[in-house]
Amino acid sequence: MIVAAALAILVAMSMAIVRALLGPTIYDRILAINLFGTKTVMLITLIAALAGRADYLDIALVYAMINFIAMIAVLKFFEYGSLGHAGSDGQGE
Amino acid sequence: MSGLGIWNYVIFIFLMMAGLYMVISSTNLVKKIIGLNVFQTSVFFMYISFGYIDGGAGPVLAEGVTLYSNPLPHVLILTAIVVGVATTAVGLALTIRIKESFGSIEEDDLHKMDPSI
Amino acid sequence: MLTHLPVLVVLAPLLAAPVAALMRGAFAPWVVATLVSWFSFVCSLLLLAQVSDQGVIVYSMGGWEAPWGIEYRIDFANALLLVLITGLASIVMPYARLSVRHEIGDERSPMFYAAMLLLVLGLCGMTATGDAFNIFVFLEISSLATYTLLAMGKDRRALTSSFSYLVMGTIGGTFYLIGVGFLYVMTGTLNIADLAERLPALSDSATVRTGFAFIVTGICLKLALFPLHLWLPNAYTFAPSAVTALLGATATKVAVYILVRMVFTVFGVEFSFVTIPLSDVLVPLAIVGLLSASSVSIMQPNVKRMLAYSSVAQISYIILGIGMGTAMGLTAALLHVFNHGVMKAALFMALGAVSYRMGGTDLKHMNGLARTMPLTFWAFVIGGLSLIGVPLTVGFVSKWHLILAAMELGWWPVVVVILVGSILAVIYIGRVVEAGFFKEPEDSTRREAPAGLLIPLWILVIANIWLGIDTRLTVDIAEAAAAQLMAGGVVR
Amino acid sequence: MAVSGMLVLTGKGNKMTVLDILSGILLLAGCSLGVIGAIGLIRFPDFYTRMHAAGVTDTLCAGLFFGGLAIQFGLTLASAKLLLIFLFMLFTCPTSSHALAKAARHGGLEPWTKTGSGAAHNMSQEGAKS
Amino acid sequence: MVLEHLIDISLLVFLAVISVALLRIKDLFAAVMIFGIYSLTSASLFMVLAAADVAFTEAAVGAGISTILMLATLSITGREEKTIERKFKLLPLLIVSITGAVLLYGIRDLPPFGDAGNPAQVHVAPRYIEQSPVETDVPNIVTSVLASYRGFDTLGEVVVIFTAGLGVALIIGRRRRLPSKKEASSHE
Amino acid sequence: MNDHLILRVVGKFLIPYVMLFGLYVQFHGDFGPGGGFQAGVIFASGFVIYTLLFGLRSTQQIVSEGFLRVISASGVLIYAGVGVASMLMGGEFLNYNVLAANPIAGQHIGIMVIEFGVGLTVASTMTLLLMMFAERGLPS
Repeated sequence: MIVAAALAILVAMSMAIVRALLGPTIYDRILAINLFGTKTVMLITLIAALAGRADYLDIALVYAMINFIAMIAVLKFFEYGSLGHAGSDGQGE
Repeated sequence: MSGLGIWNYVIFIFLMMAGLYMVISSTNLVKKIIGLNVFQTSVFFMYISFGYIDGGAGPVLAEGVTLYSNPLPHVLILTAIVVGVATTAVGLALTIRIKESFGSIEEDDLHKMDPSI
Repeated sequence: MLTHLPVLVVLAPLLAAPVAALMRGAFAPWVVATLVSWFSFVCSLLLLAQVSDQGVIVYSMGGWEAPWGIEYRIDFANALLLVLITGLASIVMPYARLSVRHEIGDERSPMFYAAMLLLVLGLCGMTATGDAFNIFVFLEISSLATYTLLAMGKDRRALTSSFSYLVMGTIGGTFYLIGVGFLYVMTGTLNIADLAERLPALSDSATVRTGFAFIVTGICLKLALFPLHLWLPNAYTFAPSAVTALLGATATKVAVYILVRMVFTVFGVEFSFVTIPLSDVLVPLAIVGLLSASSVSIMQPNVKRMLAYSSVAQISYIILGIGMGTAMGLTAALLHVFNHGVMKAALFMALGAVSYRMGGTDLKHMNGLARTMPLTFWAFVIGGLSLIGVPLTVGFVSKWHLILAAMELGWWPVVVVILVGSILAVIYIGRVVEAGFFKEPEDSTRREAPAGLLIPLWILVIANIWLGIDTRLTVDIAEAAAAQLMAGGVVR
Repeated sequence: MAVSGMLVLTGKGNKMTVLDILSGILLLAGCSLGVIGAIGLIRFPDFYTRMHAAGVTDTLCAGLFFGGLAIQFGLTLASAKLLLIFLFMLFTCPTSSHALAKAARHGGLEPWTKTGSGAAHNMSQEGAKS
Repeated sequence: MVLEHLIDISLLVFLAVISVALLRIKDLFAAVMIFGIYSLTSASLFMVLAAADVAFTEAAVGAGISTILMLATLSITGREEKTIERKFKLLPLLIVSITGAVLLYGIRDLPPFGDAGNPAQVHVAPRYIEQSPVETDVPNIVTSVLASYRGFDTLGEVVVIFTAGLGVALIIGRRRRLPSKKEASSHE
Repeated sequence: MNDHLILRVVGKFLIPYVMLFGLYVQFHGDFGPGGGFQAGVIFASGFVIYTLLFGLRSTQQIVSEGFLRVISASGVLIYAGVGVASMLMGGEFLNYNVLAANPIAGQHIGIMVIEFGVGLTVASTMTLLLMMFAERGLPS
């Protein structure tokens, strides 16, 4: 059962990589990376369960967090061309 | 098992060489820095593999576990990761300044502007 | 307090750097930097005295004994290097004040001095430590500080030179890391003395040999051995004068020291020169490097660049001494490490003074310097004579020992090469001297460099002559260091 | 990796309880959702349809999966942490999917239609950059 | 144990594929994102190799901070790598092949992967594992080695970070932009 | 990111928890994976999210660069200060055993304080790095 779960996650990860490499638009890549991130979180929890260590779940949480931040950063970069920009309201500029 | 171990190391070397090739052959400065990161990360893998013990738990003491993997490489690599990100930050800062003062981050263009670079 | 001397050398700049970075204006951080480098210098001198009294000093960080914790292990070789680094730092820091104000500006001065202190800290830490991985950490501290300082040059090419040094330096550091990893996996230890004990039994292992190859290559990237020197000329040329003086005199020397430590102490003479024919690699590279770099430096229109190429040549002399693999050769190499540091710092400082007044260091700026800036120019001339190896200067002492070492081995062609190198040095220094004495300056009013630059400069010039006449101090220490290193350096 | 891993998970347990079966079902359901989403990511014709496949399955897949694991861990700190991770993903995954879709729409990426499929394929990186 | 090897090998293959893709890709923005995937995958690999702390750091630093800094850089320098005619570069390939060959020679005599009897596992490390609870009373051995046994390395690490901050502040810190810079950047 | 209202709301909601998690990692580093370095990075990512969502200027109103520089330097000084303190109390540099009457207690104090120093430096430097990079990217 656990083997099947691990296999499924790995297959999903490899498909996400294929999509990230193929593109064609940049949004596809971002989407693939997002999916890859969530699958990584699942893989880490799986490893934690295999090792029987609750500590490792902290790491999964970090992954989820980093995934979210990277996502925002990519979007921000993509829409505004700079990371420090406040947005269209021009607040604080 | 040993065959699998060698397979591990062979891939690490492949990654290392891919990173090194990226550093040496790319003309784009950002790409060079990505290459450096790939190169360094593969060295980190190598270190961690040196400390890996089959069936050994992560080096956090727990009830009923007797076999732990070697904590020393982990400590070294923690330091090395920090060094890596520090180098990356300085390299990227330099890249920004190069773009601002030369208008390009392609080594070919820079070389054309000034053959001594 | 005296038992803490090894760590105090490193600790003083470590505590001072953050403090200096937070200060305002240019004066306060300068005072801090100067005082701290003087303090470190005093500590290193005391340390040298202690080493000659008591032999090897071992200091365990955190109280954890050697293979488990990190230890500082001071013998003659690193004590000598520490004196060189901190001594030059304590001369360059006072000198830096005017040139930094001129080239960097007050606004960025605090951080600039902090970076200088971090550079000194990294170099001292690398030198003093007895742990192979700790070397890597401090190597990276000094490298990061160097990248920053190099980028501070006014010319925009300073940025690209800094970037290419960053790439090369990181590759070098990572190579070193790979090598240390291979040693670690074979021995299970990172401590240099412990490694030295355990490695001889493993000399057949392909992994240890590969580790050796990677460590040597990585360090050679850092010390700019001939085919790997491409980062150096630009880096030195475009950096601010104070930085060039400190870097040119110390950074590559520390890399040489690490090479010596690895080759002689960790791997041992037996492994490095018999099992692995290190001489067959180093000596030809050194000879080619010496001749080519000297020839290239003759053609340089910029004097700073000329001296940078000459640095590559001088490093080749040092590598030549190491490549001989004998006690005499090693003595000569260590002597030249020290002496070249002293003379190159003087030369770069003189150039800094020229650039301060004339606005550049091209050959045309040197025209008529004997009349317009006589004190600076004479300092340059004496430094140049030292570089050539004229008797009564430090340069002569080390070259003489190098020639003696070559003759001991019966390597007559090498003696000829050394002499040819000196003749080439006569030519490139001669161009500058000719310009200074015989060319007409554009404006022949006398405008000597300010005392703030001249006094440190002349202190170094006098050291050049004094150490050239009274050779007991340096030669004795270098011989003792070489003897320790040849014996494997493991003195428990 | 620790040898003291969870016996049931590795299939070495001697008895299967109801909870084990339940957790197995949850795990398998979660994983099959994940694979379905990934297949959709590969096979669907354009960005929006792929996003439909991936974004919709993602959270539920993670939820089921974590639920399965949490049953294995029992009522411990680990299950609480799993719940936290799940909550975090429950908030972030749909948010980022939404933001991404919105960004794509603003970026001028046209949805694929059966007739105008060419438009989606012309949507190369240069076009998306604007 | 088979499962771990399966995960291990799959992650390694992912890494190899990603590194090749990184070499070939021209769009720097995509390259940075794929580098993010690379970091995440490598962090998972660290997890499989039982190095939780390293995985933690690699995820936070490699995938988080590095990626964001690279994106910030790209927002200034532009995201397209110039498409130059692909010259066949002999020298880099030669250097890389030689280095790789030396490394392949070097791994011949490596002690067996994952064996508890390796020199690295029997010499210094056992003291940390056995004595750390007695000497420092910290359950996480990595922390006790990091902070106490090799605390000096960690001090160096903190100084490295400080140096990086200082360096970046010196290089791109806030100050008045000189007009000459703009002139220089305008002639292209 | 004004037009991404949902992102803003969710992000703002998450920031305190991210920082709380950073603190957890900081003080839980003795018992599980984590420690000053990781905690610093996570704590800094709180500021990263804020900067990304609300712009650099808003972040600068919360923490100024000068303040971050002070924190960054003080982290190094705290770490080195522990070493100096142990030297003054008769041990070697960074020998925590002498910091308290009992070596174990000394080790606890030492590790706690230096991890705190690491956390301070890393969190402030990472935030500072992002702010400096973002500053350059803003149209001047």
